[in-house]
Amino acid sequence: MGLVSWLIAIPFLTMLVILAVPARNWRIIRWIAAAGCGSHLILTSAVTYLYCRAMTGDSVNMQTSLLTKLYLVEKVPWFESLGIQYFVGIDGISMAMVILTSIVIFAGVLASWYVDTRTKEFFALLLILVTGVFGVFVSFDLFLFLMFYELAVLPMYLLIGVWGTGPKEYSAMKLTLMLLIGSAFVLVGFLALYHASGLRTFDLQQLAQVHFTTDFQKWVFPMIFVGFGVIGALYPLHTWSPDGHSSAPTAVSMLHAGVLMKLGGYGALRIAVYLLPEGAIAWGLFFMVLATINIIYGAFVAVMQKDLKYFTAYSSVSHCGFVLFGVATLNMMGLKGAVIQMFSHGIMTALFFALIGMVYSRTHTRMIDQMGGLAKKMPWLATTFYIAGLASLGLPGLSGFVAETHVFLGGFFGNMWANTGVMKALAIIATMSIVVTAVYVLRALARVFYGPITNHDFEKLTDATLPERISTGLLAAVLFAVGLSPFLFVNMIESSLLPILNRLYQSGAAALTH
Amino acid sequence: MEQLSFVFRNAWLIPAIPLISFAVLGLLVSPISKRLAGIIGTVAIFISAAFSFLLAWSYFHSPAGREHTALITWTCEWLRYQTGLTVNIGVLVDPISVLLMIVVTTVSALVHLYSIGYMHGDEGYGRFFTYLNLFTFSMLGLVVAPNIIQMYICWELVGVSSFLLIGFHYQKPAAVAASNKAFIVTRFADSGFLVGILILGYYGYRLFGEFAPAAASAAVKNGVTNLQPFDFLYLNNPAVLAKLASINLHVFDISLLTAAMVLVFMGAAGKSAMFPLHIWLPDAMEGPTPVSALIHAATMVVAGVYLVARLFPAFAASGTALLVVAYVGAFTSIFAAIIGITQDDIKRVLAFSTLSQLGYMMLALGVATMEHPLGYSASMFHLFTHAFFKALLFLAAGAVIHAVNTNNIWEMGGLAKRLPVTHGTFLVATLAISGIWPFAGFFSKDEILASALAGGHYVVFAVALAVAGMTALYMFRIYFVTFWGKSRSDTAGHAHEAPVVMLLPLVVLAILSVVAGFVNFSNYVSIGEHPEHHGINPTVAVSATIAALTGIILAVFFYTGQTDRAAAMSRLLGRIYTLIKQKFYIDEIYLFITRRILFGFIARPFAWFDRNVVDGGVNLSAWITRTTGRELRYLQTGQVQVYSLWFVGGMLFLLLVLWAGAR
Amino acid sequence: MISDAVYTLLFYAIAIITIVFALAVTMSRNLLRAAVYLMMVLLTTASLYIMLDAEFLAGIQVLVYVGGIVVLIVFAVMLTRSAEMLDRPPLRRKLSAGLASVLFAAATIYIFWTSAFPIAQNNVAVPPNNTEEIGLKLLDYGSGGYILPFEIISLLLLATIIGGIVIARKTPPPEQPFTTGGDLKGEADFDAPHTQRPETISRKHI
Amino acid sequence: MIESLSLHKPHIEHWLVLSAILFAIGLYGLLSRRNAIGILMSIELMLNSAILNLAAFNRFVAPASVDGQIMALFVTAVAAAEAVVGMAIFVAIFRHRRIIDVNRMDLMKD
Repeated sequence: MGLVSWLIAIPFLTMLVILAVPARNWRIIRWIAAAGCGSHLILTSAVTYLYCRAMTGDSVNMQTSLLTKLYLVEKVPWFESLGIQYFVGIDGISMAMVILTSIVIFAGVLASWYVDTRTKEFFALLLILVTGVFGVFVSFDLFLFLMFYELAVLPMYLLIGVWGTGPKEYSAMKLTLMLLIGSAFVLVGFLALYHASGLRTFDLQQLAQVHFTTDFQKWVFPMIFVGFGVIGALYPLHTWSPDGHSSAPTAVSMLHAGVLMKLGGYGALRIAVYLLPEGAIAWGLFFMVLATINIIYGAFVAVMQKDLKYFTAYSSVSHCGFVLFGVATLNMMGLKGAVIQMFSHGIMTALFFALIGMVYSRTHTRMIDQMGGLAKKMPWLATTFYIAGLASLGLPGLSGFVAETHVFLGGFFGNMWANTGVMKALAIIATMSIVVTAVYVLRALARVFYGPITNHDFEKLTDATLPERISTGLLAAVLFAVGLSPFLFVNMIESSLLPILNRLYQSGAAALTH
Repeated sequence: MEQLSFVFRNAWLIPAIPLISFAVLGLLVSPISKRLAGIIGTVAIFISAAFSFLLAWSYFHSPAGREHTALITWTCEWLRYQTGLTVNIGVLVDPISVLLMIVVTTVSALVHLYSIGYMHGDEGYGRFFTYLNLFTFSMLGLVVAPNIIQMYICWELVGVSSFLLIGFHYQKPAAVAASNKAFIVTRFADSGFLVGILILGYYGYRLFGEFAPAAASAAVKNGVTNLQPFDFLYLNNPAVLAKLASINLHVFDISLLTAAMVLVFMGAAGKSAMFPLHIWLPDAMEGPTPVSALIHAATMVVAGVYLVARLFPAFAASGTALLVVAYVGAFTSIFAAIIGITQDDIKRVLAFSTLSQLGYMMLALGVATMEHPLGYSASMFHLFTHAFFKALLFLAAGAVIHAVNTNNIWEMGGLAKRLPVTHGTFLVATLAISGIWPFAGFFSKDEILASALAGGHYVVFAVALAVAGMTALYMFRIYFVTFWGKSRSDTAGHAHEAPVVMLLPLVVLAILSVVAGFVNFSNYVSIGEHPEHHGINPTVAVSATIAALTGIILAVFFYTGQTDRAAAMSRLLGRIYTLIKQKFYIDEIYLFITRRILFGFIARPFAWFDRNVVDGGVNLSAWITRTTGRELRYLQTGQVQVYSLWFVGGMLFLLLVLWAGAR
Repeated sequence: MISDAVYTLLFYAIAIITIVFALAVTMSRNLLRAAVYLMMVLLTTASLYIMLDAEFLAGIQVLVYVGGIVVLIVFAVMLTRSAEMLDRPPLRRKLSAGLASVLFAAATIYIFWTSAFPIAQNNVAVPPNNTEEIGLKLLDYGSGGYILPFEIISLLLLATIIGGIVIARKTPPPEQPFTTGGDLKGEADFDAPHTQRPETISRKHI
Repeated sequence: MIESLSLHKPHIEHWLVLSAILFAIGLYGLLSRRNAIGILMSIELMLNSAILNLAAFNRFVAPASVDGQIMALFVTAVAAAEAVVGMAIFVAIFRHRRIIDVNRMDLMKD
């Protein structure tokens, strides 16, 4: 069993260990979960190191390659008659996403330190979910991909339905149904690819060598893109997200907004754009318009929100728009920006939800109007909240800025297929969102943390405990790390984006001559 | 290129020292010992200041300094957007960056020193110094930026430090509101700046292949081996600018360069609080007074002026953009001066005075050209002198506020005897800002007026002259009301002089306010190939002095002795007085636009639409499914026999199908 | 020849009797009578088996069906007092059921009548040791043996016996009709999420 | 007459038609009876017709083997098992709810 399989296996094994522990020992269970995720973090660091060491030598060879260079590959036939195989590996995009997930789940476990209702089941489901997420990010077989994808979506229903707040059953049902409808689209698209390729294989790398006909690409691309768009909160399929996030328990919101929503962007980039470049070229501008609507619309709706979680959820809708926008630009900067934004938003929004959970557990309200002056009582939480907020409004020095400038530049630079004037206009419109973001973030945070303490009950509140500090401190540190030294991160993903672009240019050039 | 000396090679230390100090204070010291935090922070800035003086001395005595050429003394790759579009952070040393480094570190060091006394006993003492260090770092990073992206990054960072410091007393709702307002307004301006950067970056990148070889060979003497499209050295290249200016945008019939530069100026106007983006600066006075002195008078607000100066060749290449700069500057300067006469809060008067002086600097830049760069030098000169006397005014005002615990000048009075040092230094600064010989303001103002006249901008000249008079009027108004006459409140009657640690910076700044004017400035700071040397022009000097004296005499007439001439005057003006006093209701207009139009007509309908239409659509589909299911479930009678009947029927139907198929 | 004629006559006679009794089974209003008619059907069918040279089967039919199942049915009728309640199905149901069964019969008969079955040519040669053969085959574990299904059937019957006893034994009074007897006390805390705040986080650190 | 009778000795079709008629009658009972025990009896009828089918096929298609009869035995056993469990269930239901009418046994509908 190779390192990449261990990436998937560790959360799963941790879950098995948790299942073996009696439910009354819930304090031990959370330690097991933390230990499992901590060791995963260490393994991820090791894999990152191995990847970076191997990649630096190879990146030159990638300039014209159509296939992404995979490392630590494991390939075992599974259902040979159907061409399904267990095919996992790591490339730059996967690496970034695995790092993100590993960090978020570790922070998420620490942020759920005080879950004392059915702790065993909670952590077990959380770890199943994260097993699925890791599986998605490292699998290069479409069937395996979809299997892990479903594995990641389904525990969400229970996690929200059992441990959630508010109209949790409604939200859980809505979320699950919408995501499953999305994955149904994806499944149909995958089967179409399987069928049309004529290779009887789900192997992504083999499919990437197939040239699908233009008409085929034109109808399959939107299907897969929309399917992934549902989980990536593509307008107008985003409405599961505010309800789902606001009902979900803290760690689930963190994972969901932080990682699961990234599956959408990841799938759209890795599968839809990569395999169906002509479809992407044909539909690029359309999805770019939708993404721009996402950005602006999400920001404006967030202005009016009164509940902190709804507020963050709509801000997520806006920020996920940047991911889709970046993907739709179909150029190096845009794609890179999309990946960085996935990472950055993942960390940032996980931090947001962690903090909201911590504040809620103290104040027992999430209504912005009912809070005030909390910075006095909880300086740590206020500081980290402001760090997340500033990252969200794209402050340089934090990761959001790097991602957003990439995306803006990507949109502004345009590509050779779509009307660059329109793309520039969309990029400028998207740029305007940084103002609206500043308005809603600062207004809400000032209302919650600044000013005099409005409620006498708040006088007794305390600041973050040690696990909470580790959790939020880790996430905030990552925001700074990416924001201050983006070169480390950007170089890691750049070479893996080249095959996608090469394939685009290859078939795009053909499309132009038509 | 000759080997750079030690000082140049290590110029990066100037911004780095405050950064390190910030990190150390924020993470380690501040939670442990507040007292130590203040000392470390202050010492760090003093070291940085000493280093910048050393750098200035070395630079102006080097061949590069004598020729006003820029040197990139240190650089490293920070972010590669794509091949050929890389951001290299670095340290740019040229006359204006050296000048700004001196101003920033000096004022910052003195303000740090002052804050040790001023903030004594405040519970956020350690936090305050942490933020001040962050600000100093960001401002220095902005000053030394060799490319527009680093400029933008530090631009935002000074914005956020300003935000943190305005809202320093975060339990005061007014401070919180002011900090949000400051950040959001400048953010709005920055979005324009960012779009401007996008335009410049994009077209710069497109043209890079064409112009890079020439520009790169020109840049080698500046110490740049890897020129990038975002670098100022490239963006200010005349050939590139000529090309950009020749592309028509086809939208407002302006050139691409004009559009880009106007957008960049929007950012500059936001930071430098030009009309109509000035509204945040008066409110920013809610921050602690040292902050007002450092950020909102001497350094951060001049970042906009600095940006225009930094991209001056680009502005000059697009004449339209430069005219916009000139007229916005001129308008702001008179607009703010008019409001300044009516305000009662001592810090707000100083804020409007800052606005007015910033407008002065902008208009000076606007009237300069590459061929006649006198305005450029004048603007930088005024920036230099203004930093000292305005910081002094704020710090002195801070000492007064410290003593009497109020900002309202009508609750002061008679403080001259009680606060002799403060009074003396305040008077020096007031004379300096009013432009009385031999104080620093006289020289820089004189140069600005002369450049406006020489450039043929007579309207601008007239405005500037009027503003000079008004400056004297409102400054002497607060001077007389605060320090002369009788005490108008108990606290004013029992005021005590501030501690030495606060007075020392006042005295140093007062000395600087006197001597700064005698620097032969345009020798050091100029642009273009024909630096203009300016002697005192008798016409300009005399008219400016007459204007200033008129202002002082009016102030004496209205505000000395126990007269109610001022009140009578305001009654005489009636509505107009109210209009000015309410700052022309600009804030209310903004509130109307944001609350009513943006929130009411965009955000609220969007939110409604999302909950009811988009989400409603989802719920509708769910409802349809559920209803269909509920209706169909009557097929499920729960009776096995009915099911078997269906079963048999189905089987028969299948048989029929098979039979029909077989035939 | 004469035996063939008798055979034919017997077949039709028994067939008609069987059909009549079968109709009586389904149409009789009194269930007790229906049970008796059912017994008659089973007996006549047993005689049909004999005509098919399946004597052992006929014997089993009489023993198991008539001796076992019919008796069971009679008990059930009595236990549920079904005999006292006349079974009068509504006309609509009778019509639809009749239509369905007539159509079914028509379809089946049509198929049977039009199909060509692979009839063995020497259809008279039935081995005389039929019963012995059955016994051997049932217990044969070689190829073509039925030992495994036989054992499975015996297991099924065992399960049936136990199931029958469990279901029909005396149950607690209707106040707690469906208690399974499982004890949930060990998990009692799991079953009270509604008594606490949903996102429960202990408050000791607050 | 005797000759014609002997010539029309029932063939496999006749046996199958008889079993089909019996099956259809059982089906009618299954669909129309309201009493659960009545339904069970109808099912017995249908099973019986199935056994008849098996026996007939055994006799005409493969007279040398006894496989059809063995199948019939198994069906008998299953029928017996089914009858036992069915009766037990109906008796239990009757004890609980005092009903034997299948029209009223519809708790699972809701």
